[in-house]
Amino acid sequence: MKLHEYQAKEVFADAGIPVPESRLASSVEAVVEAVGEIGFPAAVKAQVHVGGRGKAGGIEIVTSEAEAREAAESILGMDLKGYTVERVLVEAGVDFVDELYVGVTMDRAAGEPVAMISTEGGVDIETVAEETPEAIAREQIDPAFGMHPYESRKVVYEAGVEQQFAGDVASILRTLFDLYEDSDASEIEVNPVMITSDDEVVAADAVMNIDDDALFRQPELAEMEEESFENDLERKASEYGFEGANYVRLSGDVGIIGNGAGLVMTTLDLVDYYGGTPANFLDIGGGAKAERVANALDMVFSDENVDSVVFNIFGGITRGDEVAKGINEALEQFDEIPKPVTVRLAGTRAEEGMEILNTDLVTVEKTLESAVQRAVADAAEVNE
Amino acid sequence: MKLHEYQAKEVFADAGIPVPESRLASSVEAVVEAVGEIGFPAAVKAQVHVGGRGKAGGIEIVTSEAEAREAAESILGMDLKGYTVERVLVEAGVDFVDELYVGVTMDRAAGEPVAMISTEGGVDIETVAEETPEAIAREQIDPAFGMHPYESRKVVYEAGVEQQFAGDVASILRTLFDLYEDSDASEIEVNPVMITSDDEVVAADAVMNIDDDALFRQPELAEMEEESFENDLERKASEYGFEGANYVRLSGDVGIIGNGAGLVMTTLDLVDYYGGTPANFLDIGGGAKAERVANALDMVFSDENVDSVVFNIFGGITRGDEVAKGINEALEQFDEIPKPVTVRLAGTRAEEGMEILNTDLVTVEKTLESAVQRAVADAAEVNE
Amino acid sequence: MSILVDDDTRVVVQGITGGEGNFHAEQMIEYGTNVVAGAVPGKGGQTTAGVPVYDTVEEAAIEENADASVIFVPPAFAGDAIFEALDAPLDLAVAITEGVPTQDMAKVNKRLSEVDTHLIGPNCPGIITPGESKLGILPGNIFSEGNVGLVSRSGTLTYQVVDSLTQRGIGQTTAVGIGGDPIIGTSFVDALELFEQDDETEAVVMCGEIGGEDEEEAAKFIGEHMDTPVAGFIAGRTAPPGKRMGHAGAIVSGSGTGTAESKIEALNDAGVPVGDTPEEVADNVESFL
Amino acid sequence: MSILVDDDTRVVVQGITGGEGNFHAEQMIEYGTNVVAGAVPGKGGQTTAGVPVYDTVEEAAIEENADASVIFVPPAFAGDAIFEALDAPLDLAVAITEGVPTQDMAKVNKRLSEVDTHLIGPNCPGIITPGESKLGILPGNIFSEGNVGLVSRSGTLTYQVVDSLTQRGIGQTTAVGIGGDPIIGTSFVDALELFEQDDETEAVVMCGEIGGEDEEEAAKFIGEHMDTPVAGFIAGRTAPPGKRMGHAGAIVSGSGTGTAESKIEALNDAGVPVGDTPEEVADNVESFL
Repeated sequence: MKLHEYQAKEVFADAGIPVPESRLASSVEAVVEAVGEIGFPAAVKAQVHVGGRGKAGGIEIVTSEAEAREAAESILGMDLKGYTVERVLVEAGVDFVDELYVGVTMDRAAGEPVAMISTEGGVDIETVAEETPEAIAREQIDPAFGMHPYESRKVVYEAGVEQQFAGDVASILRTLFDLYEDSDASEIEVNPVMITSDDEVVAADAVMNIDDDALFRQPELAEMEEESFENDLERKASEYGFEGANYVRLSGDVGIIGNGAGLVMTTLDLVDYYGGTPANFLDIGGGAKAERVANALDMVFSDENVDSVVFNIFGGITRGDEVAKGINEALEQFDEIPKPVTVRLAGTRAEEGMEILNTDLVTVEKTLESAVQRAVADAAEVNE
Repeated sequence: MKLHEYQAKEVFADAGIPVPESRLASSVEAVVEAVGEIGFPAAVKAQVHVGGRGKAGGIEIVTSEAEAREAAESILGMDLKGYTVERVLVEAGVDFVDELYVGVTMDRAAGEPVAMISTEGGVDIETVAEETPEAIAREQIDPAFGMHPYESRKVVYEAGVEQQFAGDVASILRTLFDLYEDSDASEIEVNPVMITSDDEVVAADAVMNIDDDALFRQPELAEMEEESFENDLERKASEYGFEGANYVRLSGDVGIIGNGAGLVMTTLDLVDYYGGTPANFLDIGGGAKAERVANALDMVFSDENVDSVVFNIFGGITRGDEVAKGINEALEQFDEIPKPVTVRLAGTRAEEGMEILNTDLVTVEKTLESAVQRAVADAAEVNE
Repeated sequence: MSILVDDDTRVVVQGITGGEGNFHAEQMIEYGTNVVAGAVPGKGGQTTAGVPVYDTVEEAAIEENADASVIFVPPAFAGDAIFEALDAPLDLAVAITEGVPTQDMAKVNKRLSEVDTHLIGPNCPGIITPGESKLGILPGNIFSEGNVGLVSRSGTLTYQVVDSLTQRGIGQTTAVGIGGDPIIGTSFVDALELFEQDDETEAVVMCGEIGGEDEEEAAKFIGEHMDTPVAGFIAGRTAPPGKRMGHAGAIVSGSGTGTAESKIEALNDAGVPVGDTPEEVADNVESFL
Repeated sequence: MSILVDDDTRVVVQGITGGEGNFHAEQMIEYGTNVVAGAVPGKGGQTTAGVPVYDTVEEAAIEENADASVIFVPPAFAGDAIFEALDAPLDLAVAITEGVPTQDMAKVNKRLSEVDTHLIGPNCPGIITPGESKLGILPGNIFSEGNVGLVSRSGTLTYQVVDSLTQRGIGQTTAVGIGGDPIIGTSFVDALELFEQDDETEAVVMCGEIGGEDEEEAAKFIGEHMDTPVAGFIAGRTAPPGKRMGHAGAIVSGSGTGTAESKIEALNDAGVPVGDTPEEVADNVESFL
């Protein structure tokens, strides 16, 4: 789960990390009111989960009420890489002399968190990581002990942070690391941490992603999830319990449903291999019952981009007859099937499932390859 | 630093451990009022740092107001193994069917905390430890990870706690362990944890000792220290900064001051070896200046049991001339020296120190052995 | 021969009194797995699926000589259950549970460096030595005895490939699902090393997916240390960066690490053919034998 | 010969810009110790006591080839300073600081099991190889070169004994104060083992005190593994149970473990004479030579 910048900054401020004064606004009038309270210069920043907001026109610096109104009108409601901007953060402008990158994430290969600081802040850190990896100081942290103070100092000095600010930056890093652990974050980064012209150290942006698998023990953060949904499909996926990225919307037109992440990914890859474009990833998981299968179909039908649907089930604990029942139930509600559905069942009770399936409503294929080919062809037909 | 039972129970209750209802009282009327609120039966428990309070008459169970008054009159002001009882805890009586011992302490040899449970609760656990060590289930806890839930269950089951109460007892143990870590305790024990007749699990007594060296980061517990002093000498030692057991009062008549714990202990041992009895242990530490030396003398003079004083200084960072100056300053305040003082200086600037010392006020000895013998003889003379 | 589990493996099922634990304990026993005990706090003394239940794993290990466990415990308690298995100590722990918080696994990972226990998973289907023993939720009927080892980050994808092999008459020595989480116990390299040492394993199938660098490390290991031929597959070629695909570990980072291209290239460089479809993988294995 | 430190030991002083750190850095240099750097966060680039100061111990280790540190850091930060020395990594860390919270030391103790660094202390006077190198606060002038090793939990008691030895013309190979805290790095056994291996050490003095079981373990080690004769001393014979005597570690528990009697008996059983007074200890050493 990704927190919005304004949510992450609330968390940071509560933990004692200095952040600029700010207001959340979802209307032009609210933006104007906010700059009235905060003063100028101020930044108007789109609150959507999109990287590179600035370059895409999602952030504007304003120095007057007229500019603020103009910026609000242009940003609120704009489409930013496919997401509609519904909220902006209005924030006091910071007069900075230097920018740092400070972050904590999980080093998968080591199985340990890693703390990072770079004096190349304010730019895309992934570009820095690729082009000048030596510009990022890294320190792996033993998860049993947590971050020792000396480790925070080590990474600060290794990054080459000026001595005058080393203590403040180390302190921010330690607080971020504690937040990382206490909030079950998968990633926290502040890019940039700004050194202001009056020698303050301020977190000017905030990224905080929470481990979906740990939300059960993070009730306060879980409450923020509702506000973090970007559209109705994401909200519906959560309601249906396809959370934890079991539903991922993509940009193609072949809807895909299967059981098991690897098999569903493989189905996506085969759609591509046979010339189609996947509209989504939807993993119904192991042992799904009829209702979950019906919900999955509703989920995919709700995506207006979808032109055909392929079901790919290899039953282990999932039973083919249950899946078939769910498909029938879901489709029998319609007077006319909204999009053509192809089904491939294998493994546990696949034979029984194929007998149950109403072949007036779906096409049954015996192999994975033929099922995908059929769904790709169906979608192509719609687009002709 | 030892917390009183009532202090420890406050801490336990705040952490969610069930304790009986109670009131602290320092007068007979307050005890009567307390039993009026709490009801009968109730326990009236002396709040002094003495083991085996019950056997010594420091705890009484009362079933009427008259008995409460009687108990209060007998316990308040009583002398319990050398300590005057100034406060009692009035506590709701618990109708129990079983008693357990639950504790956490540091296993020095392993350098790890150890959690312990025994179904032989309610009696002196050290007797159990000596006579039937197998009756205590022990589990060492890795201090980097803290206590895993399974570890609390393991020790509960190994101790043979009935399955019905295993969950509650394990939960108390985990809370105690977290308190142990969060409070920088050196020891926490509840003896007994009572299983009540209505199947509740209650902490009926509470021992909590805090690492003196960690009090600087335990401000709330440090505040409790004032109330934990048992007499004026302990209070004075704390004011003079002889904390951390650098001043320990004993029962003899030869006052002992030195630098370094091992050397002071050795001086005590030599007093004993030469037929005297040590009145105290007082370590002025390394590098003491004149004022600290003077304070140490005042400290020892304040003990009415002391009949003579021996100073034993082996200077490393401590300078003999500084010590001599402090001794002179302290003694020059008196018209008459209250108790005879013998001084032995060795090591750094010992020669200079011996020249500075006012031999009208003190006796100077060249060796440790002769100094101790002299002080023992001085004390013996007073007692003749 | 086989790796990690065989006829002699004595299994305790952690969480045996839960719905999933109970069901799969029975399935394992039916398959022939030597399930000797269950372990569930507070349920000691009961009998479930025909085996005695103990309050702690340690008791099960002592009383029933269990040397391996399969963990069916809800995510909130799974980390603790793994620690308990490591501490018992057992030789092998197989964590089926999906959704274990990553930071719990980071702590488990640290402890793994201090003990000798093999951990498989979490979020995995388990391990099976066909005809001998199955620890986990794999459908036993699709497997057959033979000479191909199989290691995979995915459950149903494994079934898909195994089904193809079995239908072609190609059996398996051992198949192990190592799990789809970012931090797991047994890695590809660990499993490949065991297969390389196993005399009966004549070829290995390795099914990777996007995310992390485990496949790249495996490729390096294969190139430098393996004589046994390996056929590869990588799922997630079409996944866009920054989107997690079901598995918590299946995500291409924004900086482009963990892509299917990188993994396929590394495997190809190590002489491993990577099939475009599961059928092609089976074709490649067939060509090795 | 000597143990742990000699002419070649390259020392970084952690906390060199503080009052104590600065004073003793100068004292050590005056004694001839090869002090090569200081380490104090935020003071990198300065020069103190004639040596360069670095912000981190790691930098001092890399830039000046330091392989040992002496830690003069206030108690609240001493645990962290020790971790920093272990992680640098150095071969030896000597923690002088008194009053380090015990639970900080429990964590340090865990880390010590994972690294190769020797830790001496905390709450100790340090270590000295007379005529070569001194790491800590011991008064160098009372020591002399010779063939007796000395290990002690107490500082000034060590001086008392050393002074007696030196006055009798008996010099020392190395003297090490292991510290008076409940949890310390180098134990009696560790130090005795090193002295046993040292060719020049012909006799060892061991000054123990009440509390813990380290002396009993040392007695066992001496009885089983040492040819070099050992003369013992135990302070705290008159300390009543339950009262801590200055040193955080010097306490006889209520159950009677850690008493002077138990320690003296164990040492006597191992053939170690235990003196009643420091002079008797010197007598015993003299009788060995």
